[in-house]
Amino acid sequence: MSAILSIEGLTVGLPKGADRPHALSRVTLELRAGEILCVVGESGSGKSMTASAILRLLPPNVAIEAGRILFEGKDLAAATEAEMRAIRGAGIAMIFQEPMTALNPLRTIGDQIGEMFRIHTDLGRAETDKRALALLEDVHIPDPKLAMRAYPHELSGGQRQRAMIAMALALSPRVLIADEPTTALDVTTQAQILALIRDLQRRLGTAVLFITHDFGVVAEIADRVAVMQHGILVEQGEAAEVLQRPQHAYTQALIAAVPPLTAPPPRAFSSEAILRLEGVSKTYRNGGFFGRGKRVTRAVRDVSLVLPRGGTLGIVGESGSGKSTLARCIMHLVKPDAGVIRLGDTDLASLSPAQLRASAKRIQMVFQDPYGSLNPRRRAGELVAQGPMVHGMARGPAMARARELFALVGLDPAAIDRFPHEFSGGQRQRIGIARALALDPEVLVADEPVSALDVSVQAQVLKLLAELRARLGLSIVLITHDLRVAVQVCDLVAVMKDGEVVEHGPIGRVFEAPEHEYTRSLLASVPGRDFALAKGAAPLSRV
Amino acid sequence: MRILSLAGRRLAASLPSLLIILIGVFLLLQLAPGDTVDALLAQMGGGGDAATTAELRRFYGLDVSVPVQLGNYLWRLVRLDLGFSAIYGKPVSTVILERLPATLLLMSASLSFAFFFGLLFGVIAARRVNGWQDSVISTLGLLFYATPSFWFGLMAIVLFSVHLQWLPAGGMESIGEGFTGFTRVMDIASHFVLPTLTLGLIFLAIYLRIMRASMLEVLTLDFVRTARAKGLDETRIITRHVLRNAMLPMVTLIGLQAGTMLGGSVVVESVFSLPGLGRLAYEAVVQRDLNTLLGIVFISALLVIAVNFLVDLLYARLDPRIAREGS
Amino acid sequence: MELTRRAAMLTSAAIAASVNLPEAALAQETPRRGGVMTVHFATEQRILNPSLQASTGVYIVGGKIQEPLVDLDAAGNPAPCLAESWESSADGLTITFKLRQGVTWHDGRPFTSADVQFTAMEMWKKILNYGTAVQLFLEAVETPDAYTAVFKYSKPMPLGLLLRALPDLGYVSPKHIYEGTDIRQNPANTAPIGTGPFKFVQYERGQFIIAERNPNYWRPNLPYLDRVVWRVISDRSAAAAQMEAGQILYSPFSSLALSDLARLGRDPRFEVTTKGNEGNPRTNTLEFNFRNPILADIRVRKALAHAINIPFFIENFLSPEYAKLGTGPIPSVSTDFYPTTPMPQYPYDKAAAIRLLTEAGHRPGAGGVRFTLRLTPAPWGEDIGLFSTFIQQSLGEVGIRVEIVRLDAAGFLRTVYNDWNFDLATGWHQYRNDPAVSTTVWYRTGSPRGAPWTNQYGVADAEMDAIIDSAATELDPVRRKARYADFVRRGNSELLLWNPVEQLFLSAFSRKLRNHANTPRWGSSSWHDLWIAP
Amino acid sequence: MKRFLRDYARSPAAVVGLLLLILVIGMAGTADWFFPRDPLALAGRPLQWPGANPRFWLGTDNSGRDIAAQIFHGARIALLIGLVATSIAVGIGIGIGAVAGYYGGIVDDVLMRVTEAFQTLPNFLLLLVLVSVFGSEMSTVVVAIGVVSWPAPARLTRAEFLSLRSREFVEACRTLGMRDRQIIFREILPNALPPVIVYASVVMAVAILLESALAFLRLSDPNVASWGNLIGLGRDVLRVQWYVSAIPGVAILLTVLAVSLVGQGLNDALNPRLKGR
Repeated sequence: MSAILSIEGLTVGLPKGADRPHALSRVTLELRAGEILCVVGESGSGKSMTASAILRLLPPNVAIEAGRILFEGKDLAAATEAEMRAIRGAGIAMIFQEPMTALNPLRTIGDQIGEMFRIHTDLGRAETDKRALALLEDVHIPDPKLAMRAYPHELSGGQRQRAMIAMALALSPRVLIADEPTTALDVTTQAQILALIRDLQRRLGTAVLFITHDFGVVAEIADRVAVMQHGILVEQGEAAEVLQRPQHAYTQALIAAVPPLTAPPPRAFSSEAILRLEGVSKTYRNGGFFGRGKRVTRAVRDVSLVLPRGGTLGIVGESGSGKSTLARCIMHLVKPDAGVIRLGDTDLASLSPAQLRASAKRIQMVFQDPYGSLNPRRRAGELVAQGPMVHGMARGPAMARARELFALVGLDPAAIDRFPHEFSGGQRQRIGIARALALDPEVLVADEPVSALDVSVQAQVLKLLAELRARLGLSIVLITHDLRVAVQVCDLVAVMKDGEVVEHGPIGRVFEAPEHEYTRSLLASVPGRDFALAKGAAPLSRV
Repeated sequence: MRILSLAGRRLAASLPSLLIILIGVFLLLQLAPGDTVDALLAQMGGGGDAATTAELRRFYGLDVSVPVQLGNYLWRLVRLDLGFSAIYGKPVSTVILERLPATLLLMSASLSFAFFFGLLFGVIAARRVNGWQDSVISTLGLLFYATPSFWFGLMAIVLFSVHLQWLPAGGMESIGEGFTGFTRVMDIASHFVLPTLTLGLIFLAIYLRIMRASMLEVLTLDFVRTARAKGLDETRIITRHVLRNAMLPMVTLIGLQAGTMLGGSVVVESVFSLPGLGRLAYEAVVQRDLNTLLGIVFISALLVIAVNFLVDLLYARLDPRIAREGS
Repeated sequence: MELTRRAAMLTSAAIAASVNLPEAALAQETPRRGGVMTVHFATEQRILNPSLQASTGVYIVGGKIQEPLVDLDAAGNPAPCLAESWESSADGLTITFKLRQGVTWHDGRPFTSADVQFTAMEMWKKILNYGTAVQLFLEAVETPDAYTAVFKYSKPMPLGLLLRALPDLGYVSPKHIYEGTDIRQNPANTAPIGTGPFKFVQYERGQFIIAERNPNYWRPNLPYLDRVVWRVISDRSAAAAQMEAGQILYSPFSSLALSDLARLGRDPRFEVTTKGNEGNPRTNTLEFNFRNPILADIRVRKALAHAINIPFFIENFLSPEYAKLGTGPIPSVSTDFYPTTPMPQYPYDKAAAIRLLTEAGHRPGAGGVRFTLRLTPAPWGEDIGLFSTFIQQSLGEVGIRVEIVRLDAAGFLRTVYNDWNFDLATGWHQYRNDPAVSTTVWYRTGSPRGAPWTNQYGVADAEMDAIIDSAATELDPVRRKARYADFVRRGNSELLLWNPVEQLFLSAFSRKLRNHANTPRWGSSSWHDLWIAP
Repeated sequence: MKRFLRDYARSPAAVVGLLLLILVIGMAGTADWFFPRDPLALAGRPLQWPGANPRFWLGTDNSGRDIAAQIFHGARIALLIGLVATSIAVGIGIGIGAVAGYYGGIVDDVLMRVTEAFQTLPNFLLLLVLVSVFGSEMSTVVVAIGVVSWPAPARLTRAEFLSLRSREFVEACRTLGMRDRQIIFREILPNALPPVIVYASVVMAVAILLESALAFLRLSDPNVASWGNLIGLGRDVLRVQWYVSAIPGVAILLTVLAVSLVGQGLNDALNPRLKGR
């Protein structure tokens, strides 16, 4: 197979003052006709920059310094802007990570797809519309005629990405660059989009350069793999070869960090309930003044769950399933409409505001976003010491406690004087955990604690949680969308869909013999499932 | 029909604000030194004896307690009666209707002027960001913004009316010339050139700054990258994708600033002696003509609400996300 | 040769014009018919009917449409208008007017004594400002026939006083329009119907008023003009610009900025003069609040007067052309009443001022300030603003800190004349032909609280009150004049009120106008003989 | 801090603005030294052209006062008006915006109705009413300007609070059991402040312009040497002695320009996201 696109010694410079001189340094890569090449790497590895460089859509102040990008014999690195315009869309098309923002919100889908024809061909209006409609049918959008006239916000995430794909394939380009096209999607939708891309690629013979951070996705779709780290291509080869026998240490570490999908043997914990939810419901009414644009969302419906002392309860669901609202109900950040939440023997709803503030010591939360959950204007130590100080501890002892906690979560106690932005994402999440632990809580509610982190960091943070659980005798509620995360640390799992718990039970049972249809489809959609199952690595949670 | 119900809802939502304003201004003016009869006496030049002033106070309903006056006023308002103007000796609605055209003309002309050139210059500045065009436009914008409008108006009169004699110094049209049809339109237009510039410049400066910032913001959005990846050239990216998105904040701003513009017309109308609402308001305050002032407050609040309603409609046309949500 | 002679004639004509004798011009030229008179209308009025409101702002419009019983001639003497003749009974209780015959209202109805009776009883006596005071003792108007009106008074009414009052306070309105209506809300108040040389056509608020020639005017073949247009221009500089652009021909009553008037006066196209305004003199006032113990001390009042350099003020801020040193409440143009003997005066003398202040026990404190006074200037008239600043500056020199309290018209009247919440006030005293009309009220006690331009100063002077009362009912002109000299003397020596500047209004005319400014109240008059040269 | 200064100094416009502002502050500071006499005192014959008399290098106004002295002393008034009125407006705005944005719901509804009422009523009209009711002393004028200018900062603060209150660090504070007052003022406010501070420069510029417009209509305090008063006074002699209005007009223009440029410079330096634009 001949290379359709070959990158030779591509070096892209970063502006002065960046953390490294080159975004890409001497990257050499080959995309062959009819194959899917996955470029894998963690954030900052330069994988997206590679995609931008090919189409010469680099941000300002970033420029190609050396190397060639050969596409059908032409060096794109040296092409004029007009030549590039002719190639973009027609020769090489691209789809992006976030289909909501990648589509113009003010123009219809049909219009935006039709624009491809208007730029690159002389087709008439009727013919343009006909072709756009055919494309939407090709990508299996439900009701393509309606989708033609729809605006981006009227489609679901998966439909938008289908529309993006239809647009990219409008002129049957030789190469399709897909930049993390499924990262923003739910796991079931991701599986469908991956299937669609593979199907279309087979049918049309387009070469696909697929950029991802997820080895599960790689295992699912790739013919060949290229692994990048800090702007350097560290390894490339056939997919099976790289996955089974990674050569480079970085690749090995990445693959090792891919979580397994088998439940570990059950763990012993007390039968006494520390947290009990009975018939909890929460409905949002989006009522404007004088009933303008009123909408009712039943976020949580009649949920009853029990967390045993010392146990870990996973709550799994896709976006919009109500799992985060449930977590906020437990924390009393949101007041449930109905139902009882008991912490030990206390009904939280019966407490006065002052008592509620006092009971905050017993139950604490770890948040999803390591950037947003720390006040950027306070020093790390202060953030951790704040809790004890609110509950009456003097500043001196509170800061000493913060230092201890820093050591406990694996941070340098000397770092308490630094500001949050001086830490990495994983470190910040550790600060968040330290803050939650500062009040010696009995229950820890962790809302997607690792979903914003790179795979290798995810594993470390989960390991920390498991360690702390063992050392401090914590009971944990873990909210996650990722079954692979839940399986690593949870004893019990509850699967939520549209505000309801559709299935719950011990994790081993739910994973091995799912009873509900939805649970089964969730499990089936995990990318690289076979690979993960086969991997069967040593479970982390048993430390 | 949907527009009507939208308008109705908008009005209903504005009612509390309107009520707060009317009652607030009413009570505030009770604290003012002197009432409309005092102002009348000043106009007469004296000689009114105690009996006639008491008679006048009774005539204007000023002899009853404040809550009763307020109640009377609100009750009349419910029946859409704005009352009788003490100073002008006519129903307030008539007085306001006579003054409305000049203000509407001034406001719409200034708004169009500011909007059009703000848009144009904002786009040029954003396209040539940090180039000399950008520097010139941004500097001019800042200068316009910093210029007191009445001062600009006075200096414009000195230059264009007094020294160059190109444009009339004030008034709404030439009186007694008997112009009709097209010549009358041109005559009125020539009277509105300087006032429009004077009132519009500061808004031009604001719009151009917003437009420039908004363009630069939109240019960094993902869909612009998509458009580039599709092979669009820069001009078409601007016209087809960026412009409409970038206009949204500017459109919002128009609604927010309708009140400010009306306030600015007080000064401009007084510089150019235009018979408009702004000057009427000033006179009503000075003459303690409570009914007229409240009438103006009422009408200008309606005007602001109407402008906001139009802005909403425009916004809904520009942004499909709002249109579907609103209904 | 021929050419030279013509040039010489032109030159002499130009000289004659610049010397500007209207009589001379009149003698040489034949009146031209037609043309539009455009007038600067600075402050819009609530009503235009001069039977209901006596102010120059109304006369400037309504005086062309409606007419009074009596007018003033060029020399300032009462002249027949709607009344052809008049006589008073010996006891001064009955005054009989013979009315002009053949006069019709603009709507075609005849003018009769019933109109005079209705206007006098329902308007002058009940509504018209100053009219209500002048006609206080009017009991009835009898109409023995259609052209005779007999005024019956319960106390003697000096004929001279009535005749001097009637040009301003004697405008007649049509009974058939007003009878049986609410007079204050009658539509004719803003669309007046009269007997005058011009008929009302249109009033656009904030823009203009138009009146056109009355073809049935009782003076044969008059007026000359086709129309009069009043342009509403509240901004003074805009008005000056329009004057220069030829868009207005006449700006009355000092409505332009003083600097613009000075400039236009130097421009050969315009004439800026006090002529035609002799009937409307005014004095600038400095009013003292006697409730403030500092000001109740006459030494302090005298010190204030001595501290202010009036000649300097007139020389540098106003102009000797229209302003001069005031000598008392009766201005020098009022030849009938101006005192012939010198009255007590307080010329500029800083040393005397300081001495008087020290005598009164006011020594300089911190920063050289003896005490602080609040000065409330009236908001009308550019010269009042300048004068208040000048007072502030002058008194500062002798250690009196002055805080200017700026108020609008309603606030000024309420604060000074009703709330008495001031130390010093400054404004205008308008003299209206006879001291009894609008001058003595500034000194006489007993005006109800809140009556503007009356004695609200917290001072009662029994001698002053006696002088005023005896003068008002004195029928003999010579003795009246003597009583008013006593009035000025008493007012000046006690310094109840200070009248430091005497002014006439300035008019700006286009040089094209003819027969303008030919009576002492020309701006208010009917303009029946006004014409415009090409 | 050092980086902030460096970022600020990168923009020539911002530096020019700062220099102008320093000039104005310098004028305010040295007014008593250069012109020890009361600037409102009679200095000489009125209406002397600039340069005509070496004693008055900017001439005299129509009340015979030294224009240069009034410009120098007026700088104090302008800065005073700007600072005090802005503090009032921003203070009220932050208070109302913070409470409305943090609590939402009915509190937000009520407060926003009031804010809307203030925005619906043309602010200059309200200012006219306030000044004619409460008089035109400088303190009244300044407070009135502050009172009519708060809605915009309030909306801005509210918007910031609306976006910040759902941020996880705020939820974290609540889960720690913090009191609302502490969360609003100690945790959220410091994060919401930078855009409000930048906007304060706009409020300050508008405050100076508002006072001058009032003075132009002769509704400001005649006992202080404000630039607006001088323009209003000069209006009477505009046709010939236009310098009386023109000179203070330029002073206002430059001051407002300085404040705006400094505000924009602050904005660019505080928002690194916009760097390089």
